[in-house]
Amino acid sequence: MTLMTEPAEPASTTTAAAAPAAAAAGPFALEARDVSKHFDGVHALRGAQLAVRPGEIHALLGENGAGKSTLIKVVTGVYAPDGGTLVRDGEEVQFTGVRAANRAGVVALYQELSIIPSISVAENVLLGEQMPSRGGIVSWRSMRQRARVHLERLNQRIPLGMLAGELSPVQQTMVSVARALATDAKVLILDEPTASLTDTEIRELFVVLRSLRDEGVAIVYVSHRLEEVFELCDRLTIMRNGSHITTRDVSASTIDEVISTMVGRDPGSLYPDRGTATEQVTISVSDLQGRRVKDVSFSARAGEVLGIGGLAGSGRSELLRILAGAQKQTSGTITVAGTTVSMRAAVPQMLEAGVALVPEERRSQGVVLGATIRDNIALANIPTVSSAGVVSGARISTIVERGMRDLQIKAHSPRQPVGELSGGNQQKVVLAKMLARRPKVLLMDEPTRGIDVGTKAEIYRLIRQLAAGGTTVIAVSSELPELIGMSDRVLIMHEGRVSGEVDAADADEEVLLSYCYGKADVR
Amino acid sequence: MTATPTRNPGIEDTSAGVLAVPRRSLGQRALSGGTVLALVALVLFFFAMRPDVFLTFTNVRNILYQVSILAIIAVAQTVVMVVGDFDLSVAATSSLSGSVAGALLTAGQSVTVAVLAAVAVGLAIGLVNGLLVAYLNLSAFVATLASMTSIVGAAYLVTQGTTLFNFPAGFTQLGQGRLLNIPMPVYLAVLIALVAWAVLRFTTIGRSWYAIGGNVEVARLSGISVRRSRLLAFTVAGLVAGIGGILLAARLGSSSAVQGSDNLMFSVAAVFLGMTVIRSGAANLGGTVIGVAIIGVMSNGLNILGVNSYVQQVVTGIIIIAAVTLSSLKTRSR
Amino acid sequence: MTATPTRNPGIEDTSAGVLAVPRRSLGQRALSGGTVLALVALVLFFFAMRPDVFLTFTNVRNILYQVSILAIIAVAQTVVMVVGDFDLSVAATSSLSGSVAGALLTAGQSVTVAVLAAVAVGLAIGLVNGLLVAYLNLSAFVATLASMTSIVGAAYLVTQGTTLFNFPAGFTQLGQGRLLNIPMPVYLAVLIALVAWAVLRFTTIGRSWYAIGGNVEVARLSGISVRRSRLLAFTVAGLVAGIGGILLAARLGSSSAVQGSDNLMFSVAAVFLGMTVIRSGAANLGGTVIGVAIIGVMSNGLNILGVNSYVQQVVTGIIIIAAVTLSSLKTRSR
Amino acid sequence: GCGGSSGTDAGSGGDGGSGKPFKVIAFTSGNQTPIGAWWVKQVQADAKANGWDLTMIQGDFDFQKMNPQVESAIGQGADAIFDGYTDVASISSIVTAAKDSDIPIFAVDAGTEANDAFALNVTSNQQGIADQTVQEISKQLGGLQGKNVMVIGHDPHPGIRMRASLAEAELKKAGANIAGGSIQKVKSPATGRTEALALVSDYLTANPGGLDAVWVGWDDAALGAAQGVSESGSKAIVTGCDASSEAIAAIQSGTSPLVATVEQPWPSVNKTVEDAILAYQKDGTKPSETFDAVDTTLVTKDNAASITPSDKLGS
Ligand SMILES: Nc1ncnc2c1ncn2[C@@H]1O[C@H](COP(=O)(O)OP(=O)(O)OP(=O)(O)O)[C@@H](O)[C@H]1O
Ligand SMILES: Nc1ncnc2c1ncn2[C@@H]1O[C@H](COP(=O)(O)OP(=O)(O)OP(=O)(O)O)[C@@H](O)[C@H]1O
Ligand SMILES: O[C@@H]1[C@H](O)[C@H](O)CO[C@H]1O
Ligand SMILES: [Mg+2]
Ligand SMILES: [Mg+2]
Repeated sequence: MTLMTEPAEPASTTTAAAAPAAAAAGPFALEARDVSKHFDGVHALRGAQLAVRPGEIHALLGENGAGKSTLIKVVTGVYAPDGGTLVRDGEEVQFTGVRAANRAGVVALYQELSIIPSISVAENVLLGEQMPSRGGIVSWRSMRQRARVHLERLNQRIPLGMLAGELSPVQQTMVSVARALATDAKVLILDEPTASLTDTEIRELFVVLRSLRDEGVAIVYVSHRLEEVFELCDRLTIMRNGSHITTRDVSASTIDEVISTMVGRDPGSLYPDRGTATEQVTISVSDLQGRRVKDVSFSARAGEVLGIGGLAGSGRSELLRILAGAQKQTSGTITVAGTTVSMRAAVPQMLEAGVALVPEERRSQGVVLGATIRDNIALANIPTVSSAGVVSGARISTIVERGMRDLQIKAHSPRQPVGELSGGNQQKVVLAKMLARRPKVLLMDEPTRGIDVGTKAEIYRLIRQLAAGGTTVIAVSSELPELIGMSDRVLIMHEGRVSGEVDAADADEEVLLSYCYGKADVR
Repeated sequence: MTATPTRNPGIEDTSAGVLAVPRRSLGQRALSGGTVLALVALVLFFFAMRPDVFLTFTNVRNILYQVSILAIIAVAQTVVMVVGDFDLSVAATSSLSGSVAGALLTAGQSVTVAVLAAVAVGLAIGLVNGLLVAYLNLSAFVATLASMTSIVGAAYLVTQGTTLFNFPAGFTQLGQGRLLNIPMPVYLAVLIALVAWAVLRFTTIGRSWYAIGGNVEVARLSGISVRRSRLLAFTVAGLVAGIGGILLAARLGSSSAVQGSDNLMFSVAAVFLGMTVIRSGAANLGGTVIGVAIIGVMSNGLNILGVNSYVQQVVTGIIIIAAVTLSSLKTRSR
Repeated sequence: MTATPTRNPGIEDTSAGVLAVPRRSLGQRALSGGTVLALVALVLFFFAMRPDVFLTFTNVRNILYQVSILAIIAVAQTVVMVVGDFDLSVAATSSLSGSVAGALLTAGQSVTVAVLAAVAVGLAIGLVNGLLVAYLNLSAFVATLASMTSIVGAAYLVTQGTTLFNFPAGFTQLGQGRLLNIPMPVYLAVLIALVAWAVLRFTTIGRSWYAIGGNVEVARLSGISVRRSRLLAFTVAGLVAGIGGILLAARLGSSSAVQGSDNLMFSVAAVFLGMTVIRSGAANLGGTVIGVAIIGVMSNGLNILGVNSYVQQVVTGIIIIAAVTLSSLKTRSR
Repeated sequence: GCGGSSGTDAGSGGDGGSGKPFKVIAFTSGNQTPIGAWWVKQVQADAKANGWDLTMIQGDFDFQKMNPQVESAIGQGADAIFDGYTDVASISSIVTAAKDSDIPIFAVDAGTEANDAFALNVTSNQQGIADQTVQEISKQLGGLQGKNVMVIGHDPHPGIRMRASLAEAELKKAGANIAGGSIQKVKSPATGRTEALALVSDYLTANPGGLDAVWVGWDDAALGAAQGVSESGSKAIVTGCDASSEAIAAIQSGTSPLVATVEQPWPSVNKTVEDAILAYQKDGTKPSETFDAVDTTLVTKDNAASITPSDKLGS
């Protein structure tokens, strides 16, 4: 019963009869039935279902913490489920580990886990069983050849001998995508592959995914960017609170409907109304220079949300890091609330001056995963919860309680390790930590990366609330709709310089994009 | 350093990385006290074997006396390990401090001068280690391995390779005097451990140390002065190790270049044993104290049973493994 | 262990996180050979001081002979450190292997039996270490610290605390024989280093070790059998250390429980020195060889200059720090 | 009497009326050395024969662990303390505790000079050891004038330290040049053999033919030095001390540069000290001299066969 659309050979380029529509009727390449899994009191999965057919791209959707990543780990043998069955090509299977799953043709690209920094790009692409070898001896030559093929398929020209740790974040992600593609998987699962990619790379990825689909591969695709889902996927499954809610054709769904099913309520409008900024300048920057940042000048006012866009590597993150004191500027001046800060100011001084950063990489820069919510929030507030070098537990409790309440952080208790929270809640912890410092200027680098729509909307509302309270918010985003939707004004960077500035109210994506590519005003 | 392997020689993160948060059942929670259980088991065992001796006042005092200086060195090690580093030079530092005190006393200096100079030596070494690690970005392992080598050499020079002795009573009293029939080093060890515990728990610097140990980058972006804090951690470790060395010299009435050199291994073992006591797996003072107690009870108990010293050594290793395994069961996961 | 601090005692990652990829200028590239420069500088210095002696055939042979066994132990340490662990028991393992060989020879067994048994002992110890670390999830530091303790105890038992000697020529030739006027251990060290280099570079297991050392979690999720690979790394280390111990016994014509105990510290120092040689900062065989050479040249050179051995020890630490600092300059960033 | 802690005058050490056995606390830091191990066994056997209540404490050179144990035993009362091979410098705190409790310490090889810590300390005569070895070198080289001799010592061991400096002085006086200008120091007993080997090899490389003899303070290192000499093809001779079986075998072989070592008469020294303890047990008499350094025997090819090696003492 597993015969029908099984593709002929992994390497074959046959355009199998498997057009998306034709696939719609076939048997499943992989099925998870009634899976449950709990972690120490948290029921991550209860009655989760997933059934993917060969030759389809199947979106797996749900809010942060809905259980998508956990389900993926169960079907790839990382976790043993507490209950439920896995069926691969009609046969019940149990995977004892990732290897077993991979051997059965089930391969995943896991969320937020990408590369091994200390080894070469080529090896990263062909890690594990893919590594070309004979009798335990590795062939470096065929490794390079094959790695090149897989990267070129994604249109990536990355020197194969480079250490993966030396690549830009985008390139690192592309390398890990190439690794997933290199496996000849029959069932390929991608957990938020595009979270840190920009449009160009996303395009490349989609081309490859479509051609794999046409070869008969079953693809599971997890993303919080619903536009992508509607563009790419054939069917979708929505999960909520660890349970299966629905599975249907994408063509029979609308974005609004999907969102309300995911959230289980009407999310309302995604972006809140804009506010009115005051005339009072809180931060101004002139002729700032860094490694990549060149001659950047701008100022922002109290109550304003300033969006910063640009292509990957255009220097946006570096700009925020310099403003936050996390990286050295080589020249230029930064003035906060009328006072010029020292060139040597580091993070503590900038926090003192009223500038706080919510960094780009949540797990490595934002939170200490092993520490509790309480300890994480206390981190940035040590000076304000202590006197004469002694920390007051009571004062910590106050800010922690306030932060958890204001931001509606979902957790059993403030003593829960942050590593156990979903991505959205982790991000809220980072925010809570910084907001407790009552910054005049809040810098946010990709504030909604990997965060579901429901939580996204909450974060946009929060940004507005802060602005209404007189805070200046400077937010970097790689998603143009978000950039326009959340900001009052948008700066675009190109190769380290500010290449354009637009009022968000009448911005249009095309114009922003042309600035991103460094073109002068097209109008 | 970007391209640095993110794995961690020295601290296991075997099966559970970023993603695989271990499941914890009730049974497993109970086991998280595994190291404590190991201590209790050891005490019960030795008590059962020699009920007439093991838990007598004299013997307990004996154990305390025997581990008091190790406990002080282990406090130093704990501070550095909280920050996520190692200090391989703690024992050497204590020897050098003790040797400097001994040499000054032998040269006729006053007890005050000798003690102050020895404390200053510990402090200075800690400062140098801290500068190497925090400001020159050397790996703590290499830096303190190298400084250990130099320090031992310096201690040989100071003592001319001999054992110095014949110290004034004002000095030896620090190590041999008693209060309420309990030797001074015991009080001092308790005092130092309490102070360190309070510093780690209640002060801004203590919190900063834990934050850095949790994740340096997060700590730095949260406004913690990582360099200054690490420098301070090493400095404190040097200072405390120096004090330990003075007490050891006072306690033995002698000082030599290699005196107390096994305190290095035992201090690291104690901190590691202690790390298994708490959920987060971080170095912590309570745990260290338990670790020190395990080591002390084990060595005293085996002596009391009259176990051959070679066999003792074999057994010691096995007991350490058993204790850590017992408590690491809790974090095993697939 | 999830809650394990992600920082890395032992490997610095001070100021740069995921994003701050270090730029590398030409000048900095040159410096990334800082450790090599340090070696060259040492050689030039000693050559300048004693041009008549230092680079003569006899003296170079001398240096090679003196470091050959350390080099073998350092190979063992390198393998384990590639995987991101430590093995503190390498030197003890080599002593025990040497002692077992010595005891069997003394008991009249043939050279073959003695050598095979000693190799088996090394292998078995490596296997036990590997099981403790990979399957019982003990921290490599604690596990090998504990096993080191037990192993030394076992070596005392095997030798009964004495020095065993009077081995047949068939055995001592392994350590003292010469081929083309070069001592056997030199060839064996070169051979073992070459094999290890090839294994690390060209075999799937070698590449798995590097992947695991780079990031266990990614390695595991990529389908690498992390446990089996780590087990194998420790086993190989035990085996190689065992061979080193046999050669040391053959070279000295004697075996004792503590023989070669300084190989632990020096092997770790050599691997660390070697880690600074390459860009990724990972343990690597070429680097280790350079590290061993630095240690060998330093000690031979200082001996030749007739430097007092206490002063030598002080200087050794300083040179290690200087060498590592020199090459770590390249990765300094704020 | 049952020990100072009960306030009884220790002078009445005799076990006359009380009926309690004579209580002895014995300790050694060197139980991992062959001689230490022999001593432990010997004392245990003798104690049984003498009817002593013996507490034996062994310390592996770990004074931090050993000293409190000894002191706590002292606190519980004893009639005499017996120190085997543990230098007075390392046991200051024990000496203090013993003085406070008024219990005498009898010692084997616990310091090179007379001092008031011990009721009796018998050791070997370091001057004699230096004389015997230096004379043997002189004899074999046909005089010392202008000869190059390396002296290898180990400072932490007081015996070795003393005999090394005595030897150095004697060699100088006889007109020899001290190779390297002064005593070469081995740092760790564990690596003594390899350290001495490297010292000699490197010296001979830097100064080919630069050695006529190597004087080494103890056999383990002497064997390393001898290996260095033969590997360098030098004709130098080597002397050691301790009469270990390996050294004796080397001397007997006739092919090793090691030509002499020194036997220290530990069994008779131990007997002397035990006799003094017995005398004290009987009527409280303490030896009139608190220090004695006994003569040693030079071991060369001629008498090597008749010497009991120091590491085979009990067997
Ligand atoms: N190892 C773990 N230990 C404890 N709880 C966990 C663990 N992994 C996940 N959880 C919890 O299980 C639930 C499901 O998490 P999961 O990561 O599967 O969600 P997700 O749908 O992938 O969310 P996101 O969109 O944020 O990635 C969450 O409540 C999370 O906190
Ligand atoms: N190709 C590259 N080579 C080396 N380092 C890079 C590269 N691209 C980015 N980086 C480093 O990564 C960091 C982030 O770069 P930048 O600020 O330019 O990124 P961005 O514009 O925020 O884009 P994104 O974060 O999406 O990649 C900087 O510190 C920069 O030095
Ligand atoms: O002096 C002696 C001998 O040299 C031997 O090493 C045993 O113990 C020492 O005290
Ligand atoms: Mg997820
Ligand atoms: Mg960025």
